[in-house]
Formats: sequence, structure tokens, C-alpha cells
Amino acid sequence: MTPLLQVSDLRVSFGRPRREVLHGISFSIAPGQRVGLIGESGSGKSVTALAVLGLLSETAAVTGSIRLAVPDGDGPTGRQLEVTTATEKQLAALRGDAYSMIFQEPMTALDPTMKVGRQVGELLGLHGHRIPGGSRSRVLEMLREVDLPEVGRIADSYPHQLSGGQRQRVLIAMALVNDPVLTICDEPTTALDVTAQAKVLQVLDRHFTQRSAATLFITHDLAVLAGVVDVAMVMLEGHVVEAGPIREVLADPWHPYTKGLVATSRLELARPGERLPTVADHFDRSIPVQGLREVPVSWEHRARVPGRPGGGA
Amino acid sequence: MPPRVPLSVPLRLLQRLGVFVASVVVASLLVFLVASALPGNVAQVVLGVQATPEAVARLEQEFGLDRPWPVRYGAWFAGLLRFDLGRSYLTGQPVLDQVLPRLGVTSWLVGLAMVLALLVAVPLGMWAAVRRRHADGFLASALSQVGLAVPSFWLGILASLVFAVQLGWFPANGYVPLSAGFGPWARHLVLPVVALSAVQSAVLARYVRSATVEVLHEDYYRTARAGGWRTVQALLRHGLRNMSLSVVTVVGLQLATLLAGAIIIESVFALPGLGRLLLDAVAQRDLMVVQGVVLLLVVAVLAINALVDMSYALLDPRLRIERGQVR
Amino acid sequence: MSEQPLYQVRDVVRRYGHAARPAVDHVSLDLAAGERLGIVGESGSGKSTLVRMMAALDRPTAGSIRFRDTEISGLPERRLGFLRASVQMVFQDPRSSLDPRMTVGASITEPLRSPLLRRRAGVPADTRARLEEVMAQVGLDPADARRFPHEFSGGQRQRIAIARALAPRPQVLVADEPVSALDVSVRAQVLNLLADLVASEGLTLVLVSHDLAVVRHLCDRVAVMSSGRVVETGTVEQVWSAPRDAYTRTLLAAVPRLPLP
Amino acid sequence: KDTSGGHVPANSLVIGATAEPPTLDPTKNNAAAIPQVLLYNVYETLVRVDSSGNLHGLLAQEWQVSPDRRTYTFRLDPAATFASGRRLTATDVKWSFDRIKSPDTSSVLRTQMAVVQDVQAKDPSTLVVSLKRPSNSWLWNMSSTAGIVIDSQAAGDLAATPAGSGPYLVNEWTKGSQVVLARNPKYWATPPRVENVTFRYFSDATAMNSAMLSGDLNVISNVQAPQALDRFSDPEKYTVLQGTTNGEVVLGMNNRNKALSDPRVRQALTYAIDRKALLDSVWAGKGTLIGSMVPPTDPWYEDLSGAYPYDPAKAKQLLKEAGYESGLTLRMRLPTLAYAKGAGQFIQSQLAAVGVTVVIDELEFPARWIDVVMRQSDYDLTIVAHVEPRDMVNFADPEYYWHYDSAEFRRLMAAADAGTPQEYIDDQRVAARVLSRDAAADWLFLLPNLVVTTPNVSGINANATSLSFDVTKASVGS
Amino acid sequence: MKRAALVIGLVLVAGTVLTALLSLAWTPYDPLAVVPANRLMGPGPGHWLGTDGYGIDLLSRIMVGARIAVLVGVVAVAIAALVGVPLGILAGTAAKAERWPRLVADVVMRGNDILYAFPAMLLAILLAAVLGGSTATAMIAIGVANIPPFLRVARAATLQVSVSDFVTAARGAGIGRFGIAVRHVLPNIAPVVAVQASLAFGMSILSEAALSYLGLSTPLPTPTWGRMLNEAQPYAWSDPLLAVWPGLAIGLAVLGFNLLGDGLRDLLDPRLRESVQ
Ligand SMILES: Nc1ncnc2c1ncn2[C@@H]1O[C@H](COP(=O)(O)OP(=O)(O)OP(=O)(O)O)[C@@H](O)[C@H]1O
Ligand SMILES: Nc1ncnc2c1ncn2[C@@H]1O[C@H](COP(=O)(O)OP(=O)(O)OP(=O)(O)O)[C@@H](O)[C@H]1O
Ligand SMILES: [Mg+2]
Ligand SMILES: [Mg+2]
Ligand code: NI
Repeated sequence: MTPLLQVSDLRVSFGRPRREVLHGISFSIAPGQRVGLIGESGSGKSVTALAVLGLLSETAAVTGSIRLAVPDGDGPTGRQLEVTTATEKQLAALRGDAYSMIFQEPMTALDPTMKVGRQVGELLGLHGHRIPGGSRSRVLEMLREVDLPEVGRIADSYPHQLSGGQRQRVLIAMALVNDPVLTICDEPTTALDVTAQAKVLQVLDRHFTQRSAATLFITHDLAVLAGVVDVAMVMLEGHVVEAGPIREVLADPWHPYTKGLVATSRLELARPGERLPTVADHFDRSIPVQGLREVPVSWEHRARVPGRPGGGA
Repeated sequence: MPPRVPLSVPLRLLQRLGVFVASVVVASLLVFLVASALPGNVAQVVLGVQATPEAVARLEQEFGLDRPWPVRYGAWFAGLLRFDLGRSYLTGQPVLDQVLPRLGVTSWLVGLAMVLALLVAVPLGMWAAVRRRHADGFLASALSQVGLAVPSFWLGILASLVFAVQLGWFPANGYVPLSAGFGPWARHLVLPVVALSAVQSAVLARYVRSATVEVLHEDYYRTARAGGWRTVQALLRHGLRNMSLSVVTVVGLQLATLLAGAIIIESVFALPGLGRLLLDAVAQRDLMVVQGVVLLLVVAVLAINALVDMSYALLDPRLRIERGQVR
Repeated sequence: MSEQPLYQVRDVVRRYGHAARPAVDHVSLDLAAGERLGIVGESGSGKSTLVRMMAALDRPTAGSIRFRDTEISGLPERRLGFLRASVQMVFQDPRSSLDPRMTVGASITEPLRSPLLRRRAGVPADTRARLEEVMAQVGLDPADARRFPHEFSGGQRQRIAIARALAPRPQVLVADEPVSALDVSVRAQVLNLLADLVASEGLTLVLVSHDLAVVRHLCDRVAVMSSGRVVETGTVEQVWSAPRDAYTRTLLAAVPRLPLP
Repeated sequence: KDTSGGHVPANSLVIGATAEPPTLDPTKNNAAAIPQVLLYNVYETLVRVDSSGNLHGLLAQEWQVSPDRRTYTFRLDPAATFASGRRLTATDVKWSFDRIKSPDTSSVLRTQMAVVQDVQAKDPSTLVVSLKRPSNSWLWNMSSTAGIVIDSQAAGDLAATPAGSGPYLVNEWTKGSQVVLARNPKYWATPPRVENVTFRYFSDATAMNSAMLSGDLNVISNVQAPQALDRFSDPEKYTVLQGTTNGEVVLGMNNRNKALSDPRVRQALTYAIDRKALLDSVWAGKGTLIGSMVPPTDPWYEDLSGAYPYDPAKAKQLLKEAGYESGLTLRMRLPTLAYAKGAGQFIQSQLAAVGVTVVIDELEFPARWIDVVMRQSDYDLTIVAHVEPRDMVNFADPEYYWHYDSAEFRRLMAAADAGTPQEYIDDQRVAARVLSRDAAADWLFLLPNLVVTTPNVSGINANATSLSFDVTKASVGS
Repeated sequence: MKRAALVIGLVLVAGTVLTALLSLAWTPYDPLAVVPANRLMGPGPGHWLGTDGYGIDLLSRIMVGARIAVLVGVVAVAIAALVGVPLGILAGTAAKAERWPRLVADVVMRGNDILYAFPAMLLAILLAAVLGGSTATAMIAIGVANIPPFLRVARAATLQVSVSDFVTAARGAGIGRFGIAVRHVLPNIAPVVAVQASLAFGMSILSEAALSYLGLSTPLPTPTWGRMLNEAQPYAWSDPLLAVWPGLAIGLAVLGFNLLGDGLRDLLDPRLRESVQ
């Protein structure tokens, strides 16, 4: 089966003089596959996500290749679009339709001057989907699907009238309204409190299961990731340093950074008052990071950087 | 401690109105004092260079200028309450009768110039923002800068030289009221409006540009693009309204500038507007007219600022006060 | 509790503008010296509002807050010196709580140069020395004092904010979600730092978080807030292992855990 | 109808002018813009002045002066009627004159009428005016605003609705833009040829020129920026009439200033200024060099412009004699008028060359300048054009802002006014020479009258001898 | 392109300022001496820009004019900023405060609105009566007339800054209202004020031209660019260059200050600094 997304040797740099922030990463996502992307702040997760949909700011220079399968109605056509060279028009046709994205910050990601129902609804019309019951009913249905209460009232609300968790769910509704084959979720829950986060994760999980849709799920929180994805990549300083099935990565982290991450993520295990384990306990920053050249398409096996990984216990 | 009870909406409106009225009263006093403080004397102007001091004194008395200022202010203010701006010293006519026909001319001039400025500045500023890293965007920025650098009276002179004298497309100057037909009215206003709006367009374009740059950095803009809108579509659908807040503020701010600019444009194009009335009245120290016109301007600017404040809520739902709603 | 509590919060209400429901609704709390109090609750439950009033950065609409037997809720800024010298605050977002146009060193020593705090008992007089001391304490190189906030990572910036709060040697440290904006890899560092400081300086701590696990780690007592009210208080272990309130249980259940042994 | 742009309607004059009348009552306000429109065109006088400066009868068919020259008997034209159709009688003239004489009018014209003892309407067409003393200037003044005859029955709101006997009526007054005159259908004498006359007002000289160039005007009443006259040089399209006015541009010297009270200093300043070059620089060489307070259209005119040739050396010499060898500083307070500013700048530079430092200071005109210079005499030098006809008499008033105080001059002027017409001319001529000799002021130049018309317009005077822009003889070809 | 704006702006502004300074020491000809024989010469080797209707060298006049332009621009903007910005900060910080300061802020804002509507010309006439028509009159009148936009801009920016966490943090650190205004608000609103200042600078030069037309500014014979433009008006047909030179000078100076303002804003913007870090 052709993958939905095929990224090879993706390099992104910014500014003048050029500063490379992604140092050649490669991976692919098959239909229905749920891929996680973890890594510390600034490791290049968002840049990867934005590059995939061609949404990087114009100061970015992108090399390598990103190919998106172009679907036709229900399934992939076998045609692929090269994002790095595509026109804005070609990309716009795919964005929000077959490929969609959910951003981190629910407070600012919605247009404050437009009722949310309309913001969801206009995406239906934009991609030319004719809805039998009218777009309003589809919008309400979608809002219901993301577990929002009183969907009628919410559809007629402005973003500021909703809570953070509600807004994030509206954003999810916007991303999912056209039944995308791949949804990129860029830290969709970090801005939420624990209760709102739990709800949002539940909604996403249900949606992906029901539609057998693929996702690229970005977070720095392993605990969040564990409930959503099947396979995961670990990023560090613009490199993918480890990849494989999520259980294996968590159970037996191989890269010292991953080890540290797993250790710090288990806050509830620590005894109150006791010193918490940190990433730095496992991983020596002074050693240059080496990245994976490739992530196996099948994701069945763990992939690791050849040779000895840097420092740590 | 009892909780503070927030004012109800009608009460807040009333409060606002109260502030507005108080401002107008204070403004009227200030206007009066400044006008009275202007050196020179209308009686002398009326009687001309040959006048004897006795004649001047008699005329001053006739005008009531010999009374102490609180009395004069009181009389004027009492008139204001009846919408009576007093009578011009020079012509003996009610000031209001002089002001109203000219108010029309100036309103059209300023209003249309503002509209034109918006029509030019919004696309130009957006273009300059979207393409700011390209040569054409830089050119658009530079173009708006040039508009700032040319004095509007020269622009007016040049425009009338080229389009009226050389090409004969439009009348060189003068005004006909709208009641004389749309065509002639419009033809007479084209050049002055263009000349007046040039500077405004430039100023506005700069604000639109920076507001657009803000929008380009906004998350919701990125959301819109991720949803499938193209750059320009996203900007128009989701950027315009968000930008309008800062642009409206500037429009409100620029209005006073525009009124000042109108004085010069009205001279260059021989339009019978308020600006020229004010200029002539000041030159001749027809203080009643000066007071009337300036008070009118002050009230207009206050009213426009109040409108701008109110339009915020219209443009940005976050600023609306709703029952049972936070913030 | 035999001795007089440091803070006495009584029936405090705070209503914002025209809001229908107060953000903080008749809250009463006591805080003893040396105690470590956690305040948890979902977003919008009024946690920040409450601690801001305790730090006299906001005024209650009604109710009273006493610090060391002095009523602070109505005091004008110029008479708050004693409080400012004793109570310092760390905010949630390390990006926005530092002035982008001020060097880190200037930010940290700002409280020391404040006219309200200067020459108060306990507030260090030697600014330079104290700067180097606190920077070392939070694990920053004192040589970095001349750099600007944007040149630091999120974790580092939060350390800077903590250093700034420590500078005047306060007795009480109020931390409003100090780790929520941080990525997990640095979260542990900051929590460890706070734990160390509280222990070594004998600080009284008020820690706000929406994550009970964070509170459990640092605090001995916890107050659970919902819709502006305190719905449950108790020792951390008590609330953690046997929550009485239904809302507390939801909060606990919502914390994601790694599915590992 | 669109009269304000595009093309001028047939058989009409559209005249560009600079200042708009503030009111339409010429007796209440001294603004020159009022008689410009109304005098002779709408209001008529007993006598009028022609383009060479001579008096002719208008409403008066003829008049006799008594041997003691104190009684004037006018025979009014029996055909004369007001625009209302009512016959114009001696009673109306008496009413009009008395109105100006009346003590409760503050009009400046009252001083011109002050010499009148008594006005009597002997019968409908005979008017007898007796004066307190003989006065030549009185009759002259009667040819101007002071002498207009108002319809005593129709005099309501004269500020808005004139009631005269002239060939035109005020048809429309759009404030801020124009006054439109229409032919008086009941005019008692030869009706004028042009049907409608519009005076359009421009505060900006360039705007007026543009209007002419784009065909919105067919007459410019007086070009205000002579540098731009080249634009109208094509004789196929424009006719330029170059005549004289009564506007002497006077460099006034305050005789109360110690230095300036010394005739040698005044003469020195006069020698130090190259008036020919000044005229070229300031007014594009248009205008006339005069040398005293007399325009060439006055009967006693003689060319005195050569009396003080440009001679800086002589100027220095005179200053030295007067004791100002080491320099002299004078304050020049200028009205904000183009010619004054230009001339001031020029003069400052030339006086600097003879060791006189001029400090310039501009005063808003009219309000400030009149107040400071004319009322308070707080100045040393100033420049302004005196546009009234026959205004040399101002030098006879030592209180006038120049404070020129010469018994000889006063005596000559009094004698002139009281003398026979011939004595009037002779004495005025001598008086003008006295002024020149004393360098009472420096008459920089006489403002030109620069009228531009389209070639089909005729009957407009080149010289502006009165305050009227007289359109009664104008005609427009096709 | 951002750097280009800054560099071009700097070059133009420096050019204007240096010209002004140079004119104090040297001009090719006496900028006041009337030479009737040299009237209206075109540009040529002797007079690079030609001469005017009095035979005065135009280059010399342009150079001296730069002096007034820079002086009026700088002083007027300084007056406007020194009054407007503190009041704006006051109004901005007080808007969130208790009753009394808020009332003061309201009064300041309404007063500002009234001042804004007041024609600058009236102020200038009034001042001219007291001080005489002088450069100082024009500078003060233009400066005062420019206070309202500065005040508004500063207030809006202050409102934004004063809700930011670092201001709250500073209050928590015991910094009083004044300290916050000086140490935090002022530096953070500086970019917006810089842009406003550059806009106001250009406008001031043009306003001076208008006031000098009414005799309310620099007295004769000192050449200012505005006066040169006014004097060139009658020559619009015959010698258009007379207007072109001062027009160009005004244009370049205004352009320079605007570009400089833009460049400064970008330079002071932490967002942009971060990306070039
Ligand atoms: N527009 C940009 N201009 C310049 N540098 C950028 C830009 N966007 C991102 N970067 C840089 O690229 C690097 C990777 O950033 P990215 O946003 O992908 O990190 P992240 O892994 O998503 O981190 P976080 O968890 O904080 O979101 C960072 O060093 C960042 O500073
Ligand atoms: N300045 C303000 N003006 C108006 N309403 C406010 C303001 N600050 C907070 N609120 C409202 O008061 C309530 C409590 O807010 P508070 O910030 O105290 O909650 P919190 O528990 O700290 O939430 P979070 O976890 O999101 O920080 C919320 O409904 C919020 O919307
Ligand atoms: Mg990210
Ligand atoms: Mg909070
Ligand atoms: Ni027309």
C-alpha cells in the first residue's frame, strides 16, 4: 500500500545566516497508522508538522522531499504531491480536507471575531462537500461527535465564550469535519488542565478508531502519547534518535534521552519529597546527537542510531 | 461587605452620555477662551485701515464686545442650548446658517477621502505585508512612504494642472451641490478627494501593513490555512475583521488630521467648505464663526471617538458585554 | 495548630466586572509558617485569583486576608512593603513573566532595588553579591546575568523567575503553576529545585497546579478548588489516596499515567 | 445649469476674483470686495469715474457748483429708476446720504460725508448739497461707495439683498464660492450686453489660474501672481490687459522712530533700494515705478520715479551725515501678503549693503497687522499697498501710522481741497513733490492691473481707477 | 529588506542632519543676499540647483532650510512625546486602577480628545501673539498639536503592556507604579512610540510649511523648505524646478525618518530579535 505521507531527508533551516533546525529526517505514515512524535521543547517537532502541510513561514528553507498521497473521493489515487515544490493552490486543496492539523493553543487558534459554528461550517463548503441535511446539521453533528454539550448554543458562540477544553474540541471538530485520512495533532492538550485533556484525548482516540484514520501525534508528554498512538519517534535537536512500537519504546528505552524522558514522566511513582529523576541524569548534552537515517516503513522493528549512543547510564 | 453591583447597560450608556455632555461643555469654554484670546479685533477688520478709533469703539459696542467675557460666554452658551451658535459679526447672519451648507461640502470631502484612503490603503498595506520579503512588497511600502512625503497642496496643484488643465477630464476647482446632479457633483469632487486622500492612504497603509503582519503571526490565521484557505483568502476571511480594530482606531485618529488637511485642499480647489470658512473667520477675527466652527469640530471628533469606542464591541465580540458572560 | 497562622483568609470573594459568578466565592483558608500548601483545580476554578489576592496583587471584592495579623486587603501599595519583603511569587509562564527588555540580572535584583523593600530587615543590601548567590542557588551561571530572557530556554527562564523571587529572602513563596508551561524534560528539574529551596531556606510554600501529582510531590497539605470554592482540604496523602469529594476523584482520574509497571 | 466649471455659458462673464464680499452692504463694511461687485454694476452714484480718472455724470445729468464752491446742485436723470421699477428721486439720494452721515452708523464713510452741511431734495430731480467748506475730494468721494444711492423703499436686509438702480441685480450668492449678477430687466438707461455675470472667489491664486486655463472662467479680474502671467501669453486664447491701479506699494517708515524722523535717513533708505530690480524680483517686472503717492491716472501725476536713483554710496553718505555711520537697526513688520514678504526680503538684503540691519517679523493680515502697525504704530518699517483712490491725503494726518508731520504738506492739501478744480490739481502736484522730497515713505511701485480675458470678451477697462470691477460696458462675442 | 529600510533611513537622516550642520559653517553662496542680475538661472556649474526669483542660490537655501526642518521636527516631536507619552502611560496604567486615578485618566483622555479637535493653527496664532511669529512658535504649536496621537498610542500600548505577567511580577517584587512605568512600560512601548515619532516628524516638517505660509513660523528671510515651496508656487508654470528642490528635500527627509522609524521598530521587536538569535 502506498503510504499517505512519505518524508525523506527533510532539512529545514531558518534565518540568515542559515541555521538548520531539522537535520535530515525520514519517515512515512501508512493509512490508518497512528504515529507519535516525542521530544523536548525546541527539538523540531512543530517544524516537522508544519513542513508536512507546507505551513512553515516563508523565512524557512526546506530541502528533501515530503510526499502526500492525493486521494480521490474515497481512496488514494496513487498520485503523490511533492509538498516542497507544490503551489499554494495545490496544497490548499489538500489541507483541511484529506490532511488536517490541530494546534496546541486553543486560546488563539480560533478567529475571535467569528462564531465557531461558522468556522467549522465554512470548511465544509470550502472543499465542496455537499451535505444532504445542510451544513448546519453536519456542523452540529460534528460538535456532538467531539463530546460538546448543548451543541446548538456552542455553535452560536464566539470562541471567547467557551472554555479552553471546549475550544480545543471545536478545533478538533474543524480538523475532522472533512474526514481527513491523516490528522496532525501538534501538542493538542498541553494548554489544557488534566480534566480537559482527558476528554480531548478520548475524543481523538474514538475518532481515529471509528474512521481508521491515520495521525501524526506530537507531544512532549509520554503519558499522553501512550494512550493514543501505536508507534512513536523520538526527536532530539533536529534528529530522530529512536523509533518503534510505542510499548517497546516505553518499556525499553534505548537512547539515553528517551530513558531520561521515561523516568521523569512517572511523577506518580516518585515518593513525595524525594528527588525526582531528570533527563539530565541519563543523558549528557555535551555529546553531539546523531540521528537515524531512516525509519522503517513498517514500523515493526525498533530503529536506533548505529554505534554507541551518547553518554548516560 | 456588600458586593459591588455592576451598572446595568442603560445606566452605562447614560454615564457615557454624561461624560460626553460634560466634555462638550468644557470644550465650549475652552473654545471660547482661546477664541477670545486671539489678538486682533473684528471691528477693526470690518472698518478697514482708515477707521477712526471712535468708530471702532462704537462698532465694538454694537457687537457687544465691550462686555466682560463671562457675560459673553454666558450669552453664547445659553444660545448653544437652543442650538443657536450666535450671529456672525461680519455678516450679521446666524452662524448656523453659514456653517450648515459648508458642513455638507467638508463632510463629503473628508468622508469620501477617508473611504478612498481605505480602498487604497487596505489592499496596498496587505500587499506590502504579505509580500514584505519580496521586492514588490517593499515597493508597495515605499510607495506608501512617498505619499507621506508630498505636501497635499502641491499634490492638489499638480492634480489640477494635469487632469483639469492639460487633460480637461475634471473641472480644475469649484463645487456644485449634489442637488445639482450626481455627475457634476462627483466630477468636481474627484480631484480634491484624491489629493486629500493621498496622505491618508499612505498613513493608513502603514497601519494596515503592520496590522496585517500581526495577523500573519496569529495562530488563527495558521488554523485557517491549515483548514484549506489560501493565503489571501485566509487573510480576507479571518484577517480583515481582526485587523479592523486597529485600523478603525487609526481612522478615528486620522479624522482630525483630515479636517486640518481639508482646509488646504479647500483653498487649492476653491471649495466652499468649513475649513475655508474657519480660515477666513480667523483671519477676520469673526469670533462667533470661529467659536461655532471649532466647537463643531470638537463635537465631531468627540462623537467620532465615542463611535470608534463603540464600534470596537461591534467588531470584536470579545469586547461585548453580555448578560451572565465573563469578560 | 497551636501557634498563630501566618495567613488567615476569611470569606474572600472576588468578582470580575460584570461576571455572573464570582471567580473566588467565599473561600477561607489558614496557612501556618513552614507549611507547604497545594491548591489544585481545573482551569478557571479561581486558583490564580486566590493566590494573587494573597500576594496583594489583586483586591478582594469582599472578605478579609490577614498576614501576620495585619489586614492586607485594603492596604495601599506603599504600605505593603512588609508583605512584599516576605511574600514572593513565581508565575506560570516563564516567557511573559520576565521583561523582554531587561537583562536577567536586572530582573532578578529588581526586588532588592525596590523602594518598598530596600532597607527592610532581612532584605539583602548587597545587590551584586545576592545576585550571584541566588543565581548559583538555582543553577545558573552568574556570568549570564547580562543576557536577555529570550536567550534562555523555558526551564532556564523559570529558574530566573525563581531566583528573582528568592532574592529578597522571603518567608513565603507563592508559585502559580510554575511547571505547567514547561516540557516534561525540564519539569522535574524545576520541581527538584523548588523542593531543595523550600527545604534549605525553610520556606513556606503555596503551590498552584492543575496536576495533583505535582502538588503531591511538593506539598503536605492540599486545597481542591472548583468553581471558585474550596471543595476539599486535607493532607496530601489523605486526598491522594482517599478523596472525599467527587470532583477530586475526577481530577485524580484524569491524570494520564504511563501504562508500565 | 452648471456654471462653476467646464464651459462658460453663452453671453455670460465668469470672473475670477480673490476676496469674497463678507456682506452685500458696502456702507457697513470696508472690504474692497463689496464695491468690486456692486459699485456701478448694482448700485449707482451721482457721478462716476472713467478709466482715465475723470468724473462724469451717472445718475446726475449735470451739476453746478456755487462760486464759493460750497453748494452743489445736481440735476438727476428723470428716467432713472430703481430695480424695483420705482423712480429714483432726489429724496432717495438725500435718504442715502443722510444714512451715511447719521451718527449711529459706524461706517468709515462717515468721515467722507462729514464735510456735508446739509442735503436737500428741492424737487424730485434736483438735489442741493451744501458743504461746511469747499472740498474737491467730496465730489470725488461721491463717485465711490459713499455716494451710492439706495432705494429707500426697498432697503430691507441690505446685507443680503441690495436695492440699487444699476444695470445688474444680485441673483444668487453662494457663500464661499460665488456671487451671480443677472441683467436688470427694468434698467433705466442703455441695458448692458452681457446677461449673467458671475464673480467666483479663489483664495488661492494658482487655483484661479487653473480655472481660467481649464475654461471655467473667461475673465481673471486681477492676476495675483504675475510670475504666472506667461501661461496666458498665447494671444489666440487669451487677451491680457495691463493697466494701472490705485494700489501704491508703500514702504512705510515710522516717523516717530528717532532715526526715521530724520529726512536724510529716509532719503538714504530710498537711495539704497533698487526699485526696478525689486519690481522684477517681486512682481515679475509688472507694475509701474511711481516715486510718490500718485498713480498715473490722477490728473496731477508726474513721473517722480527718478528722484532717488539707486545709489548705495549716496545712501551711505547720507547715513553718515545723519550720524548712523556705524549702523542702524530697524524692525520691519510685514503683513502676510505675497508682495510685502517678497519686497521685505529684497529690501533687507539691499539695506544690509549700506549698513542698515533690518529685522523682519511677519504679522497675520489683516487682524494682527492692522492692530499692531496701524493702531499701535509699533514698527519701524512696514510694507503695504494702499489701494484706495486718491489716498495721498493720508500723509496729511500726523496721527496716521506713518506719523509724517509736515505743515507745508498739510497746508498744500487743505488748499487743494478748498481750491478750484485747477488749483486742486496744481496743489496736489506740488504736495506730491513735497512727499518725494521729504522721502516721507518709499513708494516701491504701483500694483499693476492684470486682467486676463478670453479674446471674445471686450469692454473691460485696463485701468482700475475705482473700486468697481465695472462690467456695464462689457460684451462677450461668440 | 528590513535592514535595507534601516540603512536607507539612516543614510537619508544623516544626510539631512549633516547638511544642516554643514550649513552652519559653509554654504556655496550667501543664502540671504539678493543678486538681481542672477534671477532665475537654471541649474548649472555656478549654481548647481539654479537660483530663485531674487537671484539667491537655491542650494544654499536648501542647506539652510535643512536646519529649520531638523530643528522643528526634532523639537516638535520631542514636545509631543515628552508630554504625550507620560500622560499616555498615566492614562493607561490608571485605567485599571481604583476610582481616583481612573477619574484622572478619564479627564486626561477627554482633554486629549478636545485638544485633538482643536485646529493647530489657532494655537499657533495665539502663540504668535505672545512670542511673535518664530520657529519656536511653530515648534511649540506643532508639538502641542501632536500630543494627542502620542498620548493615544502610548495609552493603548500601555494597556497592553500593563496586563502582561512581567508587570504583575514587578508589582509582586515591590516596584511601585512609577517604577513600573519607567522601568517596564516605557521600554516596552518604545517601538510603537518610535514609529509614531517618525510619522510625526514628517508631518511636522509639512506643518511648519503651512504655518510659515501664515507668517506664524520662522520669520523672513531665513529660508525654510516650506517657505521655498510657497514662494515657488507662482513659478509653477515657468520655473517648476523652484518647487522641485524643496519638495525633494522634504520628501527625502520625511522618507528617511519614516524608514528609520520602521527599521528601529523592527530592531526593537523582541520577536524579530529572537529569530535572528
Ligand atoms: N519561524 C521560525 N524562525 C526561526 N526559527 C524557528 C522558527 N520556527 C521554529 N524555529 C526554531 O526551530 C527549532 C525547532 O522548533 P519547533 O517549534 O519545531 O520545536 P518543538 O519541538 O515543536 O518545540 P515545542 O515543544 O516547544 O513546541 C527551535 O530551535 C526554534 O527556535
Ligand atoms: N482579569 C480578569 N478579568 C475577568 N475575569 C477574570 C480575570 N481573571 C480571571 N478571570 C476569571 O475568573 C475565573 C477564575 O480565574 P483564575 O485565573 O483564578 O482561574 P485558575 O484556576 O487560575 O485557572 P487556570 O488554571 O486556567 O489558570 C475564570 O472564570 C476567569 O475567566
Ligand atoms: Mg511545538
Ligand atoms: Mg491560573
Ligand atoms: Ni462645473
